[in-house]
Amino acid sequence: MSEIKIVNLRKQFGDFVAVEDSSFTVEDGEFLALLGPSGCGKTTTLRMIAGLELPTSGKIYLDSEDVTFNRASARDIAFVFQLFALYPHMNVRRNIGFPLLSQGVPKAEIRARVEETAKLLRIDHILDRSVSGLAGGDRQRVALGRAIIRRPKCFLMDEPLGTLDAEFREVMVHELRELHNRIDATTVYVTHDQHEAMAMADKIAVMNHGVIEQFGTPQEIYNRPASMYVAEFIGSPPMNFMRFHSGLKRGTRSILLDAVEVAVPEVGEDVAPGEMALGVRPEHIRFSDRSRIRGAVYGSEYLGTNQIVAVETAAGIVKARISADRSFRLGETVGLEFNPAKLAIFDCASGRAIASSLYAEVRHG
Amino acid sequence: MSSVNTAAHSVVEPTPTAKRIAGTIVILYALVTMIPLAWIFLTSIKSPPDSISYPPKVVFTPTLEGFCNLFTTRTRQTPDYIQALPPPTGTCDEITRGRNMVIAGPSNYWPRFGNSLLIAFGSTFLAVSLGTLAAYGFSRFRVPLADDLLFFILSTRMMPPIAVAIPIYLMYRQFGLSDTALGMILLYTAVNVSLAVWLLKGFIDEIPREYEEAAMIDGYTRLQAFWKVVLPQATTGIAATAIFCLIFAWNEYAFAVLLTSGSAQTAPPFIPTIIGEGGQDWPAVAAGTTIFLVPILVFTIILRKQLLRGITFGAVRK
Amino acid sequence: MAEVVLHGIAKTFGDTVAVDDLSLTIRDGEFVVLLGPTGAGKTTTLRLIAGLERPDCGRVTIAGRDVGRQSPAERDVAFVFQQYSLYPHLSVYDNLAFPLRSPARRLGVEEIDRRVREVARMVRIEHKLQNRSTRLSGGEMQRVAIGRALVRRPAIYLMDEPLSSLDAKLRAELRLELKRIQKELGSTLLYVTHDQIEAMTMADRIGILSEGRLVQIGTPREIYADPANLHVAARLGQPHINLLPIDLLPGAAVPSGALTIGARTEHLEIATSAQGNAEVDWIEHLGDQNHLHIRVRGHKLVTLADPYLSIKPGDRINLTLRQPLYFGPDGERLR
Amino acid sequence: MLARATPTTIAVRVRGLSDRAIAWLFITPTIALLLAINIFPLIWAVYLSFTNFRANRPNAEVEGVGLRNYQRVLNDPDIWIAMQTTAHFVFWTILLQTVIGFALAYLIDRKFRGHAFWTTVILIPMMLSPAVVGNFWRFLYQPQIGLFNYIVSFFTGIPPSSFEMLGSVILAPWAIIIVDTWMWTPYVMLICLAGLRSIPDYIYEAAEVDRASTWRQFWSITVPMALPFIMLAVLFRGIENFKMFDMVMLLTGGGPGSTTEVASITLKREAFESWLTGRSSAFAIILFVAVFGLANIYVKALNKVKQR
Repeated sequence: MSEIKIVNLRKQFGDFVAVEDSSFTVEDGEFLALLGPSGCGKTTTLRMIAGLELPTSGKIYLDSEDVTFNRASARDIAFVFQLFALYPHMNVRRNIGFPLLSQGVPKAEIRARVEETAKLLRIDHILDRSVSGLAGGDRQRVALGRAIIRRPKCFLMDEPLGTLDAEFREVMVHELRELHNRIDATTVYVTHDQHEAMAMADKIAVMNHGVIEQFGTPQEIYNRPASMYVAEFIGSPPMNFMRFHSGLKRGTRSILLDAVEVAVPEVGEDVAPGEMALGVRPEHIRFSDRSRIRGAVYGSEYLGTNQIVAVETAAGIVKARISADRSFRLGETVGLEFNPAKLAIFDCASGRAIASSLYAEVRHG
Repeated sequence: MSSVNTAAHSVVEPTPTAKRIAGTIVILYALVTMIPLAWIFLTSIKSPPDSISYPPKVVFTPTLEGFCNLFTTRTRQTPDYIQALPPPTGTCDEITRGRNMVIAGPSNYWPRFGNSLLIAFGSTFLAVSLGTLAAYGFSRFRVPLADDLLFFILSTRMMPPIAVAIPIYLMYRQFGLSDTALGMILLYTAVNVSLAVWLLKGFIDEIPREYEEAAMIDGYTRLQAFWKVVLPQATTGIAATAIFCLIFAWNEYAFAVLLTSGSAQTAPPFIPTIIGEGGQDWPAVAAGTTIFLVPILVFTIILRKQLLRGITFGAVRK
Repeated sequence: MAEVVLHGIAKTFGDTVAVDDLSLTIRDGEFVVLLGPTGAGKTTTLRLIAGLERPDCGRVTIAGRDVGRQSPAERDVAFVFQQYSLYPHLSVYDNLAFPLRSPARRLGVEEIDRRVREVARMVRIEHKLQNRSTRLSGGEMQRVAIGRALVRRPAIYLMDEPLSSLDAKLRAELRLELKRIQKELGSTLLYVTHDQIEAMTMADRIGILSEGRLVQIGTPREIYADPANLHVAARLGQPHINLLPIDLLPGAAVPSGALTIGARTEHLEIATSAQGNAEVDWIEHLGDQNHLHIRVRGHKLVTLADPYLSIKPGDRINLTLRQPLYFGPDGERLR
Repeated sequence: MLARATPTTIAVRVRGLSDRAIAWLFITPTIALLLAINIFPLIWAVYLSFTNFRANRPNAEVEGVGLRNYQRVLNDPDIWIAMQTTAHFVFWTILLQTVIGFALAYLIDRKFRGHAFWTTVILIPMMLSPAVVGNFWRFLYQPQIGLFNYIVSFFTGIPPSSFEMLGSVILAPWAIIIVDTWMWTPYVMLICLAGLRSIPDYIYEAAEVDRASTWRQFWSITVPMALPFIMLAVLFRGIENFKMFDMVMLLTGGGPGSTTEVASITLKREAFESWLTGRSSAFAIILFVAVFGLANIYVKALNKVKQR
């Protein structure tokens, strides 16, 4: 097992810059999720780590060895493809055994290791079936089996759950994480689904237009988003932005939102006057009749355990996650109260988060 | 997704050296296979002596003699007689007189060529029209024994044409269809329609039923839905099928040689019968061949996408 | 708009029963969602109402008319398909105008134009009217598909998982919009889906389908809080309901004959206690919600973690039931 | 707001034809044509094969002869020789076309610059009329004046007039095989190309990650995955060449002697020169059953390969 380190990695296709000067390190045994919308460069980054794509510039180190221009076959990595990429003309056994066959491992050993791997993934009963008849989940497991049988230095996965249906995806998320806990392999996992990333990863790199916007643990990214883009990409419903126009002084502990004073974490820098946004997570909002931030109920989405209530305020529509016991009439006026310790402030022009006590120990990507 | 966009740049992409070597071999092969065709064209603008000289001539004075001989019938005359004629009226006249001959009248080439056009386009139109309707029927409705029927229809193409030709020859003689354009059109339509139904059924199967269902819910009848929704989406399939039918009908020889002899004869059986004095008149044959091949060449180049789709699609389905 | 009534309809394809003795009334102006897994008979039900399939038995009435013998065109319904909803050979405008140009309607050019533009505005696609329909993004395509249904005012809108091919963000956005448009127009709408969130958030009433049968119908709150059986209880709720043997946890008032206890987050009370009956396995930080994975004597439970409760993996806690759901051996709910 | 449509008036206007009526309307013309021009003659041919009918004597009395035509055909050594000639022809053409066709397809799939253009150029021979082209190849094969002999002599030094492609018992079959290969290799190439293109890039990427060498990738992935397509191409060429007529007719007419007389030419001689209509019908039926049977066995094997 090993460490992956990429330094100033860049990839250009013609005029299009797919990945721009990215650097990060995945420590030994760590599970990193590359998260972003389609076209953000996450798959290209992964393919460069795999050696399926060669970078325009930058360096890739696998266990301190420079592998930047090695072909995939010379890197000792395993890759799980979005469409599984099973060999359709081979049965399950031959699919899983193929990486060993390529390396000239003796037949008897291949057989033993295939069976061992299949047992681990609980697919030993379908070893002699054709892969074309398998259900999505089993195909997924075969692809995983083919990846882990060789005990490679690291696993790279490109949206491996993208084609499964929602219900099954849930099951596979847990299975994948459990597998990771068991074999402890360094893993880079590409996905556009924030839920998958949050549920599985030790670290998340949020990408946008070829740039890594933020790199950190799921909690860091969720609680202290480095930019409006990250704040909006993570969470469902995403973070609410309440716009206001103001400048900020270092040490300020409150802002004026539509003439109402709102307590915020202590601001850590001076900001020239401009368009700003107060970022509030839906679960950090409580309804309180005393509050002077008021709005009309615009709609509610009942979710059983809790509900999402959309409230139209002077600063825009705000969604709050509250317990399901209370019901609302449309148009009913309510007061909103925020948890002051959890609020973030963004500069609308750059999208950047303003330094504050909330961000005291955050690394920016 | 993004992996699809970037796959073209993948390391599994052949290296520039591999591409160069592959390109060189393929281009060499292509050039070699073009030699016979180039030779046909060159021969068509040679004089008869040039065409049979040894070693074969690549450099020569081009002449239209082959084309003249193709389009005309000529008679040999004494030089005195030719001297006495009024001045020649055209290039062909002049060339012919140079060989001590005079033009006696037009040859049968253009009528035969016209037959080919009429029969090929007529049968293609019919086969594609009937085929589209039947393919839709087979694709969308439960027709009893549909699979067996389709398979049987297609398997008749395994018969050698000569075997089918015997009873058709007798039948046509009975109904007065021998050596008529109508007879040939019907025959080629019947041969092509089986392939047309087969191909088009595949194309129409690919058009989801939801489109028609949506139209029917929106207030259209099934016929209107077929016309407004299915046909526009099937156009590439129909075009691909039409090219196939056309090529078959245009090139067909066996039925044509057995069932036509005069007024309805097409070009393929006619061209080999072009005879000059003392053996085959190769420039004339080459000229006739060139003119006959040109439409198909143009077709191939213009419609290569549909053609490729049709061939591979037909192959993969069967 | 109209009331649609299904009375005892059934449909079999060969050996498989797709819909089995289904009766359902969709009231005028109501948004009903049929929720069920693949193969539960949801799509078949829609197709039976649209007239794309004929029922083996039973009656369908739309606005009081028995439509049993009518063709799809005669029934005055609109259908939004899961896929293939737009004609690839037509522009967005022509796609929207297609239902209005049908020979059944014969509207004037201006009238068509007026309605197309009105609907385009409603589904926010007016800037792409001249585009080829194949040049749209997934979300835009589905908007146009919905627009094509809205462009006429049928007795009922039938929608077959129209949002399932979209990504999560778009789905959430269109969910709200669809609900808003439906309320604005006061339309009758029957929507089928396998996504519980869609059902819970949009429906006036949810019908739970299982193997062709309507298991329960009611408002989202009724279905969630008061499920008729195990199947219904398991279909709703995030995280999934925990199914436990009756003697696992204290706090139950078990009715006789009960075999299984169904415990959702709100049925579980957690107290930190070193001598507690349960152990925290791990905490799944999903940001907005944190899933608490708990182990009790070999049984695994998942519940939502209270963000203010300070516990970490390995801690012992005391778990008590609070008015959970009880189910008998046949899966029926016992009260 | 939107106007409300009036359902009751719609009902009358949109009834139209029933599905059943449309099914009949659409399918019947095709079936009728096929019955008249494909099926009916076939049945007639079966009937004729049991008679002594001769088409050049339509007024002579027709007598049933039972299975005698079939016996005669199967006992006729000439016909067996024709079958053997056909088999040789089919075997060698398919072998050459498959090897060259697959190699070309593999090279074209390297996607060098201009590959689409050169693919189209290579395809041209298969679009042309076999009869017209065959006729012209006769010119190329002329021993004294033909281009073929000249080129052979240019590269080998063998005197051009010392061999006759069409006139020699040994060379004539090869003359035909060369022309057929020239014409139909593109077809095999095209289907192989479809096969190669059906293998997605990510399969090769997976093999690359699985550390398979290029050589192993070729034999473990490229060949097996393209095999169903190769087999299809072989099937089609097999059927077509089994019934080959036009090109052979115009190149050699079956000669010299009967060295290139394939089954179709024998059939034509029996039916339209000797006018033994009954007997040639029997021969035709035997040919058909043979092709049909062989093709069916082959398709079974093909399906097995596909399902692997």
